[in-house]
Amino acid sequence: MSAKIGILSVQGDVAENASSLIASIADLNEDATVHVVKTPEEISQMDGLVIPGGESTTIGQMSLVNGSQKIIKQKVESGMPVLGICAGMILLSNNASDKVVGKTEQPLFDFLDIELERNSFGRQRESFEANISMDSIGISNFNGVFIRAPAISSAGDVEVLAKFNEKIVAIKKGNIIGTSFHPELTEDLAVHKYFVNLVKDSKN
Amino acid sequence: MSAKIGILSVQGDVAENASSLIASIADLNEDATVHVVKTPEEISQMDGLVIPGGESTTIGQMSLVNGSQKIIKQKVESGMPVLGICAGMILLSNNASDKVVGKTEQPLFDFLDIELERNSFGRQRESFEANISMDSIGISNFNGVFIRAPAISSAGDVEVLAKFNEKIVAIKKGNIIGTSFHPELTEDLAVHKYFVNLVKDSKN
Amino acid sequence: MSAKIGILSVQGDVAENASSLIASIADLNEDATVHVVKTPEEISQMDGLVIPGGESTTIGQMSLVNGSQKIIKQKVESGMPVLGICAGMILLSNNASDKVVGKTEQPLFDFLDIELERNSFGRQRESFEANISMDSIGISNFNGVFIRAPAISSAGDVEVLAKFNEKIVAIKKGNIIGTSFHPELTEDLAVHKYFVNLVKDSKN
Amino acid sequence: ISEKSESSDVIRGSSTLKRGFAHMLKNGVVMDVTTVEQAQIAEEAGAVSVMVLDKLPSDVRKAGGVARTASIRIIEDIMDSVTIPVMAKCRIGHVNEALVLQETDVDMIDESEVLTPADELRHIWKWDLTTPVVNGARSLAEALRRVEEGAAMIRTKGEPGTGNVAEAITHIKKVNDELRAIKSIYDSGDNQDLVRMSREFKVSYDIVEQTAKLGRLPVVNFAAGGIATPADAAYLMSLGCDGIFVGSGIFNANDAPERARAIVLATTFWDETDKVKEAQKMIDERQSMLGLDVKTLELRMQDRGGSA
Amino acid sequence: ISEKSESSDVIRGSSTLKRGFAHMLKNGVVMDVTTVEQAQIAEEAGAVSVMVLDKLPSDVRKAGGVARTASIRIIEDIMDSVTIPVMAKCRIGHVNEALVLQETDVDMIDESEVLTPADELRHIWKWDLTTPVVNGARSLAEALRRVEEGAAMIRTKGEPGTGNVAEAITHIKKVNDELRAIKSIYDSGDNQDLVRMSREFKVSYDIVEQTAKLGRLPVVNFAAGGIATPADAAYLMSLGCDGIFVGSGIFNANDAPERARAIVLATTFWDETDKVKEAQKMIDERQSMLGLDVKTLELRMQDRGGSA
Amino acid sequence: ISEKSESSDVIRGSSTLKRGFAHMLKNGVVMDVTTVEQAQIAEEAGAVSVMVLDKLPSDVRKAGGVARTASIRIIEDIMDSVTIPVMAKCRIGHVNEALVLQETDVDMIDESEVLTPADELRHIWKWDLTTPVVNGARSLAEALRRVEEGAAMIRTKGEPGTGNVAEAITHIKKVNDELRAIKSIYDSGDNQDLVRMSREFKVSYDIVEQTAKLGRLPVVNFAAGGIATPADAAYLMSLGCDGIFVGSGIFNANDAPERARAIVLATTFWDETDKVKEAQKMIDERQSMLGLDVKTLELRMQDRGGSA
Repeated sequence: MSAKIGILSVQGDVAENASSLIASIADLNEDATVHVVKTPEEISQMDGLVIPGGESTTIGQMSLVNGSQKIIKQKVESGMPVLGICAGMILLSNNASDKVVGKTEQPLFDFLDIELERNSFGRQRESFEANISMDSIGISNFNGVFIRAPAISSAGDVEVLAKFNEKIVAIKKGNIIGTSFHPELTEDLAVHKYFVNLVKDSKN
Repeated sequence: MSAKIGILSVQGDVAENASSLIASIADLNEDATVHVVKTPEEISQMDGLVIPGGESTTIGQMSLVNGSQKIIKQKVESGMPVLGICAGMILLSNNASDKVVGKTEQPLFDFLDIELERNSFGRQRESFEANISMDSIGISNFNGVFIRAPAISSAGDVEVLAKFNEKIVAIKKGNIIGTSFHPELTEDLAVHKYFVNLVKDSKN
Repeated sequence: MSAKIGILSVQGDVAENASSLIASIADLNEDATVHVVKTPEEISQMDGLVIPGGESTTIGQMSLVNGSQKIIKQKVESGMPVLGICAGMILLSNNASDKVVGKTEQPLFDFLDIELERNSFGRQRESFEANISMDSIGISNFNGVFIRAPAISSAGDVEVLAKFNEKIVAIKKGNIIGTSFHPELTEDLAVHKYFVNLVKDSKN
Repeated sequence: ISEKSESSDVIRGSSTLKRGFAHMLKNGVVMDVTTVEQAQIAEEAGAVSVMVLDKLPSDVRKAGGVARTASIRIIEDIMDSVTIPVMAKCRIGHVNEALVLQETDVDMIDESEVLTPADELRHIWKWDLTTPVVNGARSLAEALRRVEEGAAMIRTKGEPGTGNVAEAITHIKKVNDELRAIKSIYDSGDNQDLVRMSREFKVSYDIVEQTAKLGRLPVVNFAAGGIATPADAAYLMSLGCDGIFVGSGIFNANDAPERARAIVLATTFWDETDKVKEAQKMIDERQSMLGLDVKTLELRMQDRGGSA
Repeated sequence: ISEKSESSDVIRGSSTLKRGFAHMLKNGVVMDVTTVEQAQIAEEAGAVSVMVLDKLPSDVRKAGGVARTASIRIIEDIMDSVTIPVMAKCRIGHVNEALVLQETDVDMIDESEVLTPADELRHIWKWDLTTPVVNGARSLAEALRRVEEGAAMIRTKGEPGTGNVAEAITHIKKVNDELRAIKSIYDSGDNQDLVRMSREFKVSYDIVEQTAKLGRLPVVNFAAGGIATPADAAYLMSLGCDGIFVGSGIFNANDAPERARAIVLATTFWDETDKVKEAQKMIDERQSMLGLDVKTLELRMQDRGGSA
Repeated sequence: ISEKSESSDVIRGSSTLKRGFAHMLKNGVVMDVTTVEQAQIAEEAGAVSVMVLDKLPSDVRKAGGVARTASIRIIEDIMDSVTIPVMAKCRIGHVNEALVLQETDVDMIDESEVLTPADELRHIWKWDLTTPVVNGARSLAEALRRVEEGAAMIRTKGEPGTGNVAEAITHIKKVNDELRAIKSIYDSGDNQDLVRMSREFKVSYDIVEQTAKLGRLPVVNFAAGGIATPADAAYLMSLGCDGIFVGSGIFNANDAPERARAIVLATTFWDETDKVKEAQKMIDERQSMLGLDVKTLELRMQDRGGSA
């Protein structure tokens, strides 16, 4: 019975994730389908969820407005694996501050008690591509795309997956993964394959 | 001596009723004529009357203005059969309230002491067609056309002819019939045939 | 191993036959493919052949020119079933004459020694549709489309499948079938189904 | 969509339901209103429905600029304060304004030339809507084009906001003449001409054939534009209109309540001239809005969308 | 009309029979002839049908004055001397000439722009005829209009009597482009645009919808006008024409029999270029008719009846 | 450029990064602001970014004279007071204003027709910039020309500062029609036509081929110009826009905060009409800015730079 993997499509770049997941499933030759979800009802039938890159403030508010925030909380507490990309990761954390603006009180999901700093690599101009490695999950020299990326300055009890310039840029806690780079903007499918398997395992 | 059946033509869809009645009489091969009536004098010579669908408020006022209200009361008290369709039924009741607007004090004929709720199926958008049955008068799965239909919430001493979703939508009290659907907008002539016979019977 | 049924596409209405055959195969849920053939090489790989309606004079000459006449003769002598429609039937016969013009000396395949008369029902104005039956092969009231149809005036040793107005309009000799009407211009697929089975049987 | 029943299904938004609704308005008066009070005045006056705008047409004419759909809130206040059906206008070709109105549960949408058009080349494809839609027409050609797109009701365009009934009379007579023309061609069985007419109208051949057979428009047809006195109303009814739209003729006059009442009476009892006279007597000529002579207008609203 | 049968009836002149006849001509060549000898030459060359005139188009062009149907006597002689179907032309809109021809028993009538038109506003209503009719078209719009009037077959107009194939190529590509346009609109399910196109074509909405669904013309479509060499024929077939009409291209050349033969070959084997080359070799360029450059024509036959 | 790392290098300003940034704005609303307060209002309303000007477009229209980039200080104040990306406009063809803005660290530069152009014949060659740039387009031709110069994002031009959405609708439909045209040509594998189209657009053959293969613009495409109500926004989203630019439609209305909020909602939930209705309800028609009818404009901003 095929697994359903969803992408939260309130705001942000949904299509790129969809094509990456479809390409991964095709590579792994798995039995899964990809769905673009926005309303609570659609979310409640997913076995896995990807929160895409975008504006975390906007995603927070809109998901609050149409009540998909509650659903996501329950599903995650009930063990659904979730992948948070950049804005996604911010939403999964429990407090966020901006390098220039200071404290922000935007609505958060606060699963990870990490302290992260938004735009920590500076603004769009300092966005960059670099190779990083996440050996603990068997991925070496992955081409990381950092766009206005946040960085985790101090992490509570989470497993650090990757660092760049002594800044934590990828973490894992249970079936929650968080990256501050954009795996959906490269040809390399490693992270998505790993996530697909994760969904498989947690399903059975 | 042929029966005269009238249609009150102050306001509303008169022509559709006329063509339905004519078609019924032709089917039953009865000896009756159909008249479009508006002034008191014309009404006073009818053996039967149909009050068509339309705006009950307008029909009430205009029939009050030209004095055809009094005539209708006498004739009905004197046993003339009458068929009230939607707006017609509202006029025959003794009190009407709107689902949103609450109590309305529009001029009524108040024959039936039923409590009915206008637009109870909602507004035009919720208008619908559905099959209903009125077994007590031998009509099964009649295609009912409900347009901004009222519904009777509680009925005094009247005979309930049909229900839809536990809402009374057709009643009979003596030679008074009331429907909240529009039999003149379908091909099926059952209700009109029944009314023609009713007029025949009450004539002799 | 699927059967290949071909349609000679030198001239005439090829597409109508193609869609009729495809529809038949789909109905019979058989394993066969349909091909449009013109050159000798293509014809030599067919298990069955349909010669469509058109101008027999033209078809004769063109198939002579590109050498597909020889191939067809061999294949038919080697037992390949063939269906000749109107012009097709004329080509399969060994002599033809016209109602007004008299004797014609056009190139023929002359398999059937029947004597047939072209345009025997008159010109286009007398073309007609009528019901015919071919009980000997289990087809009753087939809608026949006769267009400038020829008729067989006298038949040698062939099996007569159908008559209309005492004129022979359909015959069968071994795995050769000839009709002077157009089965591909109606919805009814009976004749084509029969031919598909015929091809199936002759293959194994 | 919640229903418990024995065993069969319900149908919504069929053309029977949409045209059916229009049949309920026959012989009635629909009035332009901008506030709740005006809406209640209209109801007491006996209107069968009200049309919500944020400015009356003659004020639209004065203000210039871009005119859009009315505010949703106002529409809802009015819906909560009268029992008669409520209509609203949307810009020509603006699909989403129509969807929004449909979402607001108005009983009918008017794709109207009074507002600034969003797309003059394409009218809304109305078969996709559940709520019925009414369109304006200056001739049978325009009327049939709108019906082909799914219009449930038709009205003459007239020249809104001028208080001069001349254009409306011209349009309704043009419609009647063309009806008569195709009917007579149809009866003479001359197909060559019938197909030529359908090309002149730029509509398909069938709908011309039916209309010719019916001898009237396949949908309800009201009069609108420049109606200012009961006599105007009665006259239009006698020309075969199924009802009346009154724009700025009422609430721009200074004796609005009586004028509203009078026009309703004149519409209802149009064929009883003593009552029309009584109605006529209720108004005072010096109170009626000062009109505009159409020969000298700058903005001819009736041309909008005319080429589609 | 005499028939004996068991118990059911026969149907004549249905559109199946009329269009069916056209299907029989597919992938064939139809030739213009003025005498019996020319007709027999055409038959031997492998033509699927002949068209009778009293002057070839290029001679019509030279003579000027008024051009009418051919003499009845000549048509009958040709019918008694060939086995292939025989066609004849009549003036646009001249119903009586059509009835006279139907009276004469020809297999197909060509309502043609080569003759002096009798009525440029109304084409013949062809549903009333038993004999099938073929019409010319310069665009999809014209084609669908003729089909709506009952045409059983369509051909490009090109510019007759000039021996210049450029116009024909222009017309067939225009038809294809418009076919492609409405098909893609239909696939995107955008009804607003589809109905806009049907108004541009001045035909009814349904026939545009079907044509879009089919993806091709609902009737057989040949190429005509200015075809003079086998290469012309092969090229037009590759552009999706179902067959070829050849006018003065053959019998105004000096090597008529071979030219007729070569064009038939090129039409049949259009997708085998070596055979087209062989066919091309059978003609001699210096024998072909001297053409006319369309930019400098006085009489543009293709405009006749174009506004209907 | 300071970096310590193990062993390989980092790349900046690649087109992946520039277009990537634009992808992050999809399904969002970008708002014109002139002060810090307005910027914060925009952020709370849920805008994904703000565009800094020193006068709103409709005021630019009134003032006349020469309009230049906004003051740098103001831009920085805004950058220090919101977390969402910040954009700014520069004059067409004025390279240094772009460099200055890049130096100011804005997240995106808008080479805009709202300001007085410095050079109408040459747009900035944007490949040399690290900061992404967005350009306006009225047709696919203009869009592809800007992409060829290195634009990372595209928007319709509409007619800024008029509060009339008609032009924007016209432009986006034109883009879609042309996309559809070249896609269908590409599928039919007809290279001759494809190369003809690339000449009409005045761009190279490859980029037309890719675009045709993709079936959409190779970069993100927003709607802009004259958007004033949620319904406008929702309608444009349904026409296939990736997002919305709102100019003077918000802060020239008198109920700015709610209007901002409403438009964000309508953009996010454009395909849920009940929510669009809710959004529509939050605005009051009498508060919206008084528009201008485009038929009578003097200064048509959309023509600037149009010939390049």
